[in-house]
Amino acid sequence: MDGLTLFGTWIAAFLTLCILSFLYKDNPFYKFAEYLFIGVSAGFWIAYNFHNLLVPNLIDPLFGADGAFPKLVREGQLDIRLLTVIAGLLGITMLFRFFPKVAWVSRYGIAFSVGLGAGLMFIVYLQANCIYQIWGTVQLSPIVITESATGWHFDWGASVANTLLIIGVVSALVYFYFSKEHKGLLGGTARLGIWFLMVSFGAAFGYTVMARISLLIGRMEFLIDDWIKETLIALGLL
Amino acid sequence: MKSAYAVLLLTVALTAAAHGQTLRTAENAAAADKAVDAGGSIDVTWAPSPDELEAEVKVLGYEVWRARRPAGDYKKLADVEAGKESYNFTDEEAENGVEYFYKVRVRGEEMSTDTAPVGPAKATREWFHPNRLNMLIAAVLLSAFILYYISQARAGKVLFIRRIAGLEAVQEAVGRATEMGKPVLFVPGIADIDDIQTIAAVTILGRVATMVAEYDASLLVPCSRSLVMSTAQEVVKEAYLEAGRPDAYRRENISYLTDDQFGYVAGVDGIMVREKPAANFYLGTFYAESLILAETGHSIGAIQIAGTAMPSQLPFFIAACDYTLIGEELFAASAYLSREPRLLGSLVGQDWGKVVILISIILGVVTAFLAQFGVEIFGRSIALEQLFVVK
Amino acid sequence: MRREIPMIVAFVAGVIIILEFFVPTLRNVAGQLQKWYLVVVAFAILVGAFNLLRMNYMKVRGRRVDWPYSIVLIVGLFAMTIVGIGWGIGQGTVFDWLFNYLMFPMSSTMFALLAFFVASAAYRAFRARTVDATLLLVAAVIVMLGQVPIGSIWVPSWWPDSLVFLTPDWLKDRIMNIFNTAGQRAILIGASLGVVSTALRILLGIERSYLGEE
Amino acid sequence: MKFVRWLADIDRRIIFVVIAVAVVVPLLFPLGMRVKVTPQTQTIYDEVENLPGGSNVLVSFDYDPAAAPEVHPMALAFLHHCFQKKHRVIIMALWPQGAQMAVSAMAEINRDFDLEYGRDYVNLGYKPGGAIVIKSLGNSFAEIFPKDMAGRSTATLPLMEDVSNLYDVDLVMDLSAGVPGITEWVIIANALFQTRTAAGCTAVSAPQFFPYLQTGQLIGLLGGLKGAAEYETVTAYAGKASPRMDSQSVAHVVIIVFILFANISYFILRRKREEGSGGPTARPPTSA
Repeated sequence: MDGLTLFGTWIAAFLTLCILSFLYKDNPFYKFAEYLFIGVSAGFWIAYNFHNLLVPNLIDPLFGADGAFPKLVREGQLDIRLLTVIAGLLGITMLFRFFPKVAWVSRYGIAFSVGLGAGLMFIVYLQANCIYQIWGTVQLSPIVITESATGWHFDWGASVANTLLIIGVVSALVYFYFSKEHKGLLGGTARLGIWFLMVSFGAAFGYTVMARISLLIGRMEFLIDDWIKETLIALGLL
Repeated sequence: MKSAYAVLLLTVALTAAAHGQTLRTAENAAAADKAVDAGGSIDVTWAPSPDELEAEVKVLGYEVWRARRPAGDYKKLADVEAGKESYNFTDEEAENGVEYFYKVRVRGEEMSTDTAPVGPAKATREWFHPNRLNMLIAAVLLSAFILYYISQARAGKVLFIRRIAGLEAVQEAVGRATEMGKPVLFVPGIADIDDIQTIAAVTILGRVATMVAEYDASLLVPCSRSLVMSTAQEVVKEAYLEAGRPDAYRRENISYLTDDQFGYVAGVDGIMVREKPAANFYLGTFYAESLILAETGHSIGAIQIAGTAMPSQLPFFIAACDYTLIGEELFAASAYLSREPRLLGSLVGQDWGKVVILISIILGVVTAFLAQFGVEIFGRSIALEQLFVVK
Repeated sequence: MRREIPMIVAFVAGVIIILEFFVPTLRNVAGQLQKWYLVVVAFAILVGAFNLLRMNYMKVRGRRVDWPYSIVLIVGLFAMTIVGIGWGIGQGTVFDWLFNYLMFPMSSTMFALLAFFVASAAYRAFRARTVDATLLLVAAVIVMLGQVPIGSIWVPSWWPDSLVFLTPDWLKDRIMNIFNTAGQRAILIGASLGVVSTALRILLGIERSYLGEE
Repeated sequence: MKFVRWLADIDRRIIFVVIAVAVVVPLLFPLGMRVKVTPQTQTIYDEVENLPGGSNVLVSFDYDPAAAPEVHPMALAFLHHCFQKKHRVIIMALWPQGAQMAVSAMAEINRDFDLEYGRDYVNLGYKPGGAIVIKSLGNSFAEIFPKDMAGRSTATLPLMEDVSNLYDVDLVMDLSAGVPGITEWVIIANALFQTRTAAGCTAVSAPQFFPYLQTGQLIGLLGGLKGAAEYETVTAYAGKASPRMDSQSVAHVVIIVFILFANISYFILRRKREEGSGGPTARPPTSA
């Protein structure tokens, strides 16, 4: 490990410990790391957005070497990319928020973003989450019978699995029914639906524990191997 | 130009002859308009040269050439790496309505061989995606339900909506914060405003802000996206105005922290332990940060109300919060809290969507059962697939 | 006018995106709109950054609680922005170094706090108070046991195959494949109805609170 | 009773400390818990074990640092096993950062063995092209890799004198985090050149390769950290996967024990309350 890397590792280890100290309680070390983290990460995303959003989507198409404006000046040719100016204008409406009196101008940028998002989600959810999930369910038969050389067989493992899955989807969907009081048959089915949801939440919780512990293992190995061991090696103690 | 092509062929033939071996051409080459697009594209497809699979003669790669006439002046469009079971190249520089011919060249170490010209192929633009009729039906049907009930509500029909426990608690939570003289914290998720869960969260923020203004409590809204902050400022300002308390609106309480997921969480955790809000709302799109927020919030003793449609994060909110809005309940919340008839009408429309879905599931399952015995209702498999598979 | 025209903007943008799904010809138009959105985001972040800067500057100027930390924040913000825009963000840049040794360790440690919080949340919430809580608890414990080798170690080697359904491994797979799938599926279907309805209300201007006052 | 009340409401910081100890201690002092070795791991072990000494084993490093926590321990345990059996190892990479992962793996392995570069193992480095590279190896190593990673001519390496193409390789081990990876090795090396092929990959991608196991196109498959720990167990190699798996197991058990404490104390306190001693009411049940 070279000097600069070791120096960086010490900083990283210090900040790691600062954040971990929050588990005990709020303290100056955590506060320091928190403010630093917010500042550095906000700056990170500004620079990242500049290079990855603004340059390829606004600056290059308009002002790049082969951009629309140079082309207009050089060849007098109108390029479709000149429309990108509208994007720039929509973006600039956001800057009106600096001045409370005219802040309402930013509604153009906001409305455009909200409308775009609403349109996109309308399609995405309907396709991937609604229709596709229904398709996954209607292919299941609650009673699975297979045919083989020796005749018909009742596959009761698959039958139970399919039946439970279908009942689960239907009852949990009934739970989301809003326009009737959950009483009687509807109430009973909705109750069953909640039970299915609860089992699924418990399972998902339990399933995620392993990944979360892995994260901590990763940080601990960093402290033990990269920081303590490497420092001892650098000092000639190991 | 014809002569150039002839020379080319000759060279190929000569090199092949000189080595006493040949390189067989790519197989099944074809060119056709790229299906369902805005035009301007032609798909060229082919199968590997048999030599590529047999490893005796080395195939380095393929080239795609294009011309306007079968024996015309071919121009190279692209190199394609070898090593696949089938190949597909999309010529994206075709003019709509113009006929093109293509050739695929197998490139070996010392020689190369062309396929016969394939074509003509014409790029066209399409006005309707034929495989998406099912989506159109679903979208129109669902929209019709929703709009019908909105108009019913508008006409004055009284609509019943069941109790949603998490939303009943909103008032209680804001009231408690007021009594304790502590702020209300509202976290609108970490997605940007183009995410509909964020939009739903911001509209709920409007209702919560009205209550906060009426009770004269204070409201903190740290945001992880600038657009969300800007929108939230507009919404809250409007809410205070509506409550007749425009003077109590504090723009600086709706702030931006950072776009970074964990940087944002670090900041919100800091706000929680220092400002000690009495009521925490987590509504919108959440990822791994859900539990970090909810556990820290619990440690300061706040009443916590969460809501998201992210199935992966719901378990953590359920475990650590007092009330959790699950999936669809998040989207129902703004209508429910506003009690505005038009918004409530849309909830009834959604319920009719659910009825249709339940019926189709039951019908589908019955046909799946019958299909095992060879009983095919309306050619079941094909019909169902057309209904539900969106390409 | 301050609300009507933005509402029309929202409607047009949303409808083009929806139509594009059915009308291939619109594909390029919709693609263009999505790029425009990215430009709006890039401009908007300046508004956020300015807000962050102003809040912290006021804190320092007014010598309010914790003001020295605000200096740290401002320095970090400027350092990262200037280094990133001025000298690039590729591998081997100063920006990259700052990311690796400042941002990454803090980010991954924040993430790792979850290992502790899953434990405290499980301890608190998984108590058999009600039927709901009991189901939550039992499913979580079975899946947790099925996840690690220790769960299968407790099953002795003479365990009969006919009783395999009592082992955590077997139960975990069934719970994940049946119950978890069913629950998640219902949530997804329900949520999609809510999304469609919310999107409609927004595009048609029935839900317009996001636009602020008249 | 006091103890039961304490159990019912343990300070979360105590839980935090216990979790931290549960994770750190097994990392520092591995418990050597035995992982149950699955058949798909055993078959890889048997294959390496049964090859005659001096066989040529090709290890392809097709992963990057992001997948290293899961896949790197497999590399170490597998290489260790190969050198123990005196096999010769040819290292290559289809991922740019794979070659570097191989260098760091060999640095670790060299601490345990007295290996001679060029005779016992070679590192040919990274070559872009995925499937094409594998296809070309069916013809010749020298053509695709004229030089090794350090820039030495492969013709001068004694090991490569005996290995002219994939037909001379007795076993391929692909350590993969995605594409190019297992699929390419199976459909080209195994299908076209009948090379015996085994693989290791991240836990999330493992299920998609099970069909290859059934057809025998893959001899065996190490899936994720658990697969790595299994290989360490079966070869008795003291690697990192086992302690990580130990940490996982202990942490899981600790959490379950806390849940047990919570429930035991809850039931004892509830019974007390039913007998009329009052006591604090439980928080309202979590709303669905």
